[in-house]
Amino acid sequence: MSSLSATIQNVFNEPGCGKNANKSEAERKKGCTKQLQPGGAAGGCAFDGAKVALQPLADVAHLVHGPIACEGNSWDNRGAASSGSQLWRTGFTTDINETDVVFGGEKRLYKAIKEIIEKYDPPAVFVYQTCVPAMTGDDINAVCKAASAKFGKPCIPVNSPGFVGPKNLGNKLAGEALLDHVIGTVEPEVTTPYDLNIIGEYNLSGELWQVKPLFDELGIRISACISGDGRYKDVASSHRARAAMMVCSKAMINVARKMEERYGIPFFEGSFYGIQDSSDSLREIARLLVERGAPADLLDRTEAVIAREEAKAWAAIEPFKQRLTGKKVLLITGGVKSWSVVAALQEAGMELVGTSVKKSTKEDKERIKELMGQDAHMIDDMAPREMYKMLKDAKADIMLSGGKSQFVALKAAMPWLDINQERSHAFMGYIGMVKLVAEIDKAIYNPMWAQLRKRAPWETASNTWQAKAIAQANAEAAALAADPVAAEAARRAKKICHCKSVDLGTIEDAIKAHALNDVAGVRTHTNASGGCGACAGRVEDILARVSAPAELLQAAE
Amino acid sequence: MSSLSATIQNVFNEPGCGKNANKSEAERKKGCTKQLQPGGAAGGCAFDGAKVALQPLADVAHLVHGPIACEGNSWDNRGAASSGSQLWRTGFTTDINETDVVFGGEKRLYKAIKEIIEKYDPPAVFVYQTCVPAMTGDDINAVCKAASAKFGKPCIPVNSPGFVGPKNLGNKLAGEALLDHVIGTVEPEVTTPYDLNIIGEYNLSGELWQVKPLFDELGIRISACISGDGRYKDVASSHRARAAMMVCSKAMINVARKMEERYGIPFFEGSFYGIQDSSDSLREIARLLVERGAPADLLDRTEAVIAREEAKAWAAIEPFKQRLTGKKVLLITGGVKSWSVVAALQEAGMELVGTSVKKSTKEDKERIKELMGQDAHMIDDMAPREMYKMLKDAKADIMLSGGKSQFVALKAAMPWLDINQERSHAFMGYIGMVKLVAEIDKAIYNPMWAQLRKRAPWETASNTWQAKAIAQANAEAAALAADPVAAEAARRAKKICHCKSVDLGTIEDAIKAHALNDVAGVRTHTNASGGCGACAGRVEDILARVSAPAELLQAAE
Amino acid sequence: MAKVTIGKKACAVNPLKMSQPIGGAFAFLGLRGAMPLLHGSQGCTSFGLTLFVRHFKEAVPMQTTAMSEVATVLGGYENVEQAILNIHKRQKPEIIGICSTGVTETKGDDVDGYIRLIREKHPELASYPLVYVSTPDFKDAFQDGWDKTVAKMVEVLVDKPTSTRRDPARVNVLPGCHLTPGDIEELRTIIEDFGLEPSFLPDIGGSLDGHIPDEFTPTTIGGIGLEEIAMMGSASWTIAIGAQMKRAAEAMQVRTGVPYRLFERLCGLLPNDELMTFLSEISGRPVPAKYRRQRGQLADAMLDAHFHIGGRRLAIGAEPDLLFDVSSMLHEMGAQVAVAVTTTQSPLLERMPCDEVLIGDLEDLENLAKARDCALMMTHSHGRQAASRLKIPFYRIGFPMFDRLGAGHLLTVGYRGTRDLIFALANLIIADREDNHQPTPDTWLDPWAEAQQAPSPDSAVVAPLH
Amino acid sequence: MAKVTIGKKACAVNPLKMSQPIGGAFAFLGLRGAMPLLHGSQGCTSFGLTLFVRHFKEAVPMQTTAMSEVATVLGGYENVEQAILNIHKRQKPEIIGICSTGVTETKGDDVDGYIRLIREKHPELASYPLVYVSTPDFKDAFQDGWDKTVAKMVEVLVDKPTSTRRDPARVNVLPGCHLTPGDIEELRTIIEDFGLEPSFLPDIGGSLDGHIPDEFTPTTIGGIGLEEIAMMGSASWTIAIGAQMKRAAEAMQVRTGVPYRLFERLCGLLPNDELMTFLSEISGRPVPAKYRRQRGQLADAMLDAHFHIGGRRLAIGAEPDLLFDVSSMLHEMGAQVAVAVTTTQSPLLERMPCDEVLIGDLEDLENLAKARDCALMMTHSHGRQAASRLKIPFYRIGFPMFDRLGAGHLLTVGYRGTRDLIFALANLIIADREDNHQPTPDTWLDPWAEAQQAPSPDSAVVAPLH
Repeated sequence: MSSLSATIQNVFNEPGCGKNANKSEAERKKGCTKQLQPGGAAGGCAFDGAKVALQPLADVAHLVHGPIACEGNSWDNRGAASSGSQLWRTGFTTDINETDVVFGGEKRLYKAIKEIIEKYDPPAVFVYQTCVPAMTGDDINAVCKAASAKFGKPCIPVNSPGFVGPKNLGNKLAGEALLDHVIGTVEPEVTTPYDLNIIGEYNLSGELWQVKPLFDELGIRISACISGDGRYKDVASSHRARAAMMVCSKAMINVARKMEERYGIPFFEGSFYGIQDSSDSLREIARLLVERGAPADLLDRTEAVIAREEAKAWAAIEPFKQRLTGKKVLLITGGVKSWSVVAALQEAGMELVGTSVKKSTKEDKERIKELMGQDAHMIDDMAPREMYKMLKDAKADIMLSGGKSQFVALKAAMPWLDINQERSHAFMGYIGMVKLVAEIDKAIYNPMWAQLRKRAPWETASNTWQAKAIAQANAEAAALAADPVAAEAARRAKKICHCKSVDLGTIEDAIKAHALNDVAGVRTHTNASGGCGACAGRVEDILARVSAPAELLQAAE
Repeated sequence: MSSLSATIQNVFNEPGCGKNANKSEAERKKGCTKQLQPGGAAGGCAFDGAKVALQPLADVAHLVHGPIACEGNSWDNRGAASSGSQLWRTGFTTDINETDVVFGGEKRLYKAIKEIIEKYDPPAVFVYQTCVPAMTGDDINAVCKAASAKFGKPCIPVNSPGFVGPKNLGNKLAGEALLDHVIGTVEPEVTTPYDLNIIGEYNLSGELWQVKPLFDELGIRISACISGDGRYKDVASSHRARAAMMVCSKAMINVARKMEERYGIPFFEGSFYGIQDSSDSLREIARLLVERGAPADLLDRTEAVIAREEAKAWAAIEPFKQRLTGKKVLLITGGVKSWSVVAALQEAGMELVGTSVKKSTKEDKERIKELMGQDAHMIDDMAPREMYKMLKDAKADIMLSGGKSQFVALKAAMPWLDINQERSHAFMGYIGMVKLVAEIDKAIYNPMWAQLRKRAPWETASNTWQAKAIAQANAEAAALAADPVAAEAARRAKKICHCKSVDLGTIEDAIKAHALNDVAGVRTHTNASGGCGACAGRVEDILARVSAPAELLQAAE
Repeated sequence: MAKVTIGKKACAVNPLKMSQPIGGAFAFLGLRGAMPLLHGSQGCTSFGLTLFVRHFKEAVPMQTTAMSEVATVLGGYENVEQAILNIHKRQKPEIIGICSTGVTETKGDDVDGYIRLIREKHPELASYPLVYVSTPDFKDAFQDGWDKTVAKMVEVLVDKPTSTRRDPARVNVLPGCHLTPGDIEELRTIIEDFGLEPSFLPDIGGSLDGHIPDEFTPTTIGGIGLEEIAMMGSASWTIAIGAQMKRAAEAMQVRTGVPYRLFERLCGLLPNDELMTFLSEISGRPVPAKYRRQRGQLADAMLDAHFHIGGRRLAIGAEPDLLFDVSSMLHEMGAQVAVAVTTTQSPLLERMPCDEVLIGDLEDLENLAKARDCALMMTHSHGRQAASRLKIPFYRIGFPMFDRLGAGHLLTVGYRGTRDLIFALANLIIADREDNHQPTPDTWLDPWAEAQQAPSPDSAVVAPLH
Repeated sequence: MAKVTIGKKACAVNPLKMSQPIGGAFAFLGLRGAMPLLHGSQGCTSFGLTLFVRHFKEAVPMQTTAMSEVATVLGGYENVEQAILNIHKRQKPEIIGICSTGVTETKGDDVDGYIRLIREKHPELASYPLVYVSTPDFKDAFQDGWDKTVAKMVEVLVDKPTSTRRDPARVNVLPGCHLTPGDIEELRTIIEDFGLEPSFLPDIGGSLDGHIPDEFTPTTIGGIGLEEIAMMGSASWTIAIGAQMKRAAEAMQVRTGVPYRLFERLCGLLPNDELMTFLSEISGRPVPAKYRRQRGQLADAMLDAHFHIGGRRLAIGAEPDLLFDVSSMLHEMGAQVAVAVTTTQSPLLERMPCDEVLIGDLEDLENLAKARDCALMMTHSHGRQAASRLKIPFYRIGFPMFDRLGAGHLLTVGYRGTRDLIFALANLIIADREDNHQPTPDTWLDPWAEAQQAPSPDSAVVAPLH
């Protein structure tokens, strides 16, 4: 087993991963590499994930070993912010050619490292492996080792070629590279009882700086942020921090957990999206630091800051209430954001008419129900046309989502706000949440929408494309309503597991036929949830709905 | 006689003016106000001239008392440069309305001065009179006096409403305002034996700074530049300078002469256009300063600087020789520039195929002949179409002129370089002349011209507009050649005096009929040269040609 | 409804306004073979001439009656007569357009009377096209000079129709002075694409679009010809663009009975929808596919750009029609027109999409933009100093634009023109953010101060629409 | 004749180049109802997709065969099959365009063979339009991917003509990948104005011009339809734009006998004169008045702008055809193309209007621009960092342009496009002079050093013309 395979296996065993907790030992070994469906996949590869996770390390050179596609098509495309060195925004690639493919590219890679060190003298060079040299057998670990020795400068191999899996696997492989080659390699010059690591935060749009002034006020020192506005030396010496916050994305849970294992740094999962979450995170940080020896007054000081900031935030949101009360928000995002921002929106008077749960965990869903009630409209994946109909039916006033769905909303003349990675606004901490509310206000009240919803002069009421889309959807619905067989077929055709392309009917049939009562059983019989595992929640819902009544039915019979 | 009339009369009496020297006492009293021809005039008014002359004074507020046209249509349109305050670029105007016209605008003017002083606190406010308030009788002298007293800040009336005459009269009226109200009102804090005034230089494109480093090197101090990059205090205390250079434009000869009269400051007319002129001017400055008490070594030091700079300039021009030798230049400009730049162009190998003499003095013409030979092609005013034909006939490679004729040259796809006021390049001193040669090289060798001279696809060789223009001109010439009567009529129809619209035939007839032998006689009989006097030179040429042979003829008979 | 404020200062600082005689002269520049003649001292003409030359980068014909002090006092008959005779003899224009100035209006020259006398005295001028407009400098502004002049052209140059039959394909267009030659060309193409034949009065698109002329001529090159103007009474419709043109459109209706439709704006989605609908109705033709696509492109541009333009506070200084057009479009994109400064009265002022409109100058624009923390300034080239002092991006609109090339080709009308303007503004804002507003560790040091500056939810400007 | 240098560095820094599979995929985006499919790991597609989405600000269809490590080793037949089946079933495109990538080329997947097998195995796909192009990442560049793909489209999708009769009105246009949707629309209008009916292959003008679509569709919206492509053999002429398109034009000629005319450039006065002449000849119609005026406007723009552009040293980085087009135009305006960096080989390189062309990256562009004291940088958006470090104005050309709006509407072709480009560049230079190069008392403290920097009269670039 190659070292890469071992690393991947290692990542699969991650006990800190909520998804893994649902799997048997054997299943865990199969790994969580999403088995992507040819012709039906989207999203980045493992290389992309590794680069995304590490690139915000601002002062190192990130060298991509591969053909031009991997770096040439993607460099300098992230909105992370650095307070100093901009070297991270420099694109370095070996841009391998046919000769390198045939005869191997290790020599070119070595020379490339040399050139970089000579010209840019970074504190370290991160070398990213990609598919083609992985296939031709270029050993980047060996090259990095030789280069480190020769040039006296850490050269860090990041073994995460695209084809080993999806982006989130790449995030974790990046973490492994840090654990193996960086963290703990340098001793810090000073340490304090207030030293904190932040893991999995990329400082997009500089939003860490929305929170950092509060840390500064409390005397909490960020030993290392991995990796937003990060510096090589800080990360290398981050093993002496007293506590860590793992930002909820889970992208680097392996880093947090292994640092706890190896260096005894306790961590918690937290978020600075939303007022309550911000307060919770501050509290948790203070608690962990005090537990690890910081003076106990930190707790009180933290509470005082929280009280002040919450009061200011709610006061700042207050004036928007009158304008936003009753406005309906559709939230299409992932993980914690599906509920963490809800409280602030509700406080500003808004109503959540739906939230996506495609990437949500069970706990996420519980929180949603808690906040939005049992009737919370939880949305799985949906096609653009369906989304449009949903927007119209739900009479939403605005959609908050990531860039992927923006064009659907915008082309439908719906106010839309980016709350995912590509956004140019910073929404973290207390001020960030106020900014979010203000931006929603701005988007909803933009007079443009009224114009864009008007018909073009050549359109009659019935031939607008919106009308046509709605009419088509309605016609389909009517046809289904009139034809129960077709309706049932359509219901059963709903895709549950996207990785393995398993539909609802197949799962229902399997549950009934084999009297299944857990996800593992469904997986065995239908292959559903055999990919990324994200649909496990959906399968559980089906199990709850189908198997229980089936038993009742049997009992009744 | 109003004070304005007196001032104008005063200006007419200017003994320093070369043109005046040609006039009788009575004629001089008639003044040199160009009697403009309705429907046939061009150029600015006296107000324009006054503003142009004073506006480069950078730290004062220039307030225009009049309707919006005078300032609103013209502000911030000059390329003078300031090394500090930019207040001179701020447009101030009373923008008088109908009420002010009916009831008088003095109150508004007074308030305007007050507002300016309160908001901008300039060292002085210059108040420009314009036609409308001059007609309605607003007394700006009185207002300025009252305001000066009230606000303890010099308010300088510049009495030069547009309708009193052309731009060049305005220049001189501006000078009178300085003489009456500014110069000599403040004593300088320090004086040195090297203090020099520069008069009539506007620092367009910052070109004074092309020469100033040489002054600095020689220890020569510019007490005041009137008015380029000028400061109120410097001008007010400029009466203590040891010598003055009057820049050849003659715009402010009255200032130079009266400062000599009043304060004993000797002056010379000089120019920094051209290498020889630059050297001559430096020499003259040194000579005057030494005469006034500066240590004599200044002369040697000046010669050393001149020798060094000339050598560098000629060396810098040298490499252009190969490329520019034989290139033909047409020079359409006024005054000294018609010959002062010629030497440098010739040194770079270029050939002057024509130079305009419309505004040239007799001495200017002598210099031209000296430089270009007796056959020098001296050009009077010409119509655009004629200019085009001339360009073609002379096979010129480039035209140097002011902005006015640029469109003719450019539309004819002729390289053209602005050497007048609107230019963005600085051409003063030694480096300026090299820059001029370099710019000529750049213009001539621009590959664009070849393209622009090509025919459009829909044009045949004979239907290009250029061909048509040439053909028309040729046809006219041929028609005239075939018809001696018409040719003679055309020859005689040539306008000699533009102010009074007198043609060649009329003048010839008068000379012959009355056996005239001087300009005054011609003026008496034909009114020619009764306006601005610029055509006196042309009339002299005609006298030389017509009257002499006539006498010879008589003698021969 | 905007509050209209008239500046109270005795001293205008950094004028926004230009004088009405040159607005009138500008209108004459849109006639073929014309020579504008300002009745005043020579500076009145030379300043105006310089403005036009620097804006269009073209030789521009314009003459003066060259009034001297004495002539001004005695009255300008002789100067007017001599000027007309000289111009008629030398430049041989097809028409001379005469505008008065402050000097001659102060004296009270009766130029209409002069012209009658001149025609009597010089039979060769009896029916020579001479159009005179009274345009004192000390009243009104550039835009007023244009609109008065066009109305006068209609009254003097358009023949009364001899029959009631109208040509259904012919359309008169009376464009405001805020349209560029590029705008005129765009409108010409649009109207022609509906199979209609437009006559533009004036037609600066034909005369000042910066082409290389076929010959040297001392008068205007291109522009609408007198015979075409004379025939305008036989058109089926008049389209007037900008509220300023109502006067001329009504003059046309009174004189010829041709009905008119006034388009106050042609920048923005809905105004162009209205234009398309109108052209489709009067031509009986469907809207060409080209414009259907362009509408989609504009809508898409609005969506792309609203993230950047929405919520921005803008300071705009322009003459009333241009101010209304551009600020309405930007308001409709969610921008806040926080400062609006204009030059002269107009029925539009109260309908400006902002709280207050000030008849003022660029000092006002600058001070208000600073006080109200505006993110972008739009005005003519003279705003450059103010924008640079405030360190905010600057977009040049209106006349004059002397410090950049291509003024004549700027486009704001039509779906395409609106689209390009929106992109240009959004890109300016994006560039400014990149250059000057990147987040730093200090950005949120005092976050609640920044929160105060967030677009006030109480702003009367951004009213809810649903 | 320019010297062609190939960079010798082991490490490309700040790449100028993008990969050829996405160039190929881009070509498929110009077909109606198409789905481009990259045969590789999913990152190959997602990076390309992100580039297009950020450039055009549109949802863009693009799929992946999602090769895993295991599949890569075993060969990608199953993935190709499954991808085609899935796409065919779900998105139901009219055509699937497949490009290989580095991974699958390294393994040596025989995709043509796969497709034969798939067609055999799945009768419903027997004649389903599937076009495959081999485009390994480790060879060539974006432009090559496009040109190979278009050539392949011609070979696979154009019917062999059954008769020798040609439709005199029909013209094929094969545009290079350096043309924007706006360029395509401009060319369409120009060609149609001669009464000709153009078919653009590909037609990104129809698909990526940023309009709002009539319906939600998971494939391309707009673009040329398959039936129109099939009929291209009956056209009378093929117009190829950019040297890259010679391959496709020759393929068309070989397959259908349609003669072609290659226009290497369409930016600049003379190239457009040639286009006009050609269109006039093949249509038998005179050049429309509109273009006569536009030519005059361009000539005038050149005159106005040459004062600012002439003599400037420029640094330009772009793919060969775009580099040749823009740098030739600027050279003809008197600019010095002091630095030219490109991505890939082309017969044009030796003919670039400069001393040297480097196949290199943006680090080279930056270093050379600094060494040669360039006054302006032109390249794609990734040049922003370099220009900002050098503090020189930056003009975005080519793909990608992700940090500004309106990339799809930029225009460089035609008289009008050239005119607008020239104005934009001149205005950038003017603004830079105003902001950063105003004369000060210190400007000429060391004048002779500055004189040395004056454009060298010995420059081989600026050769005398007469």
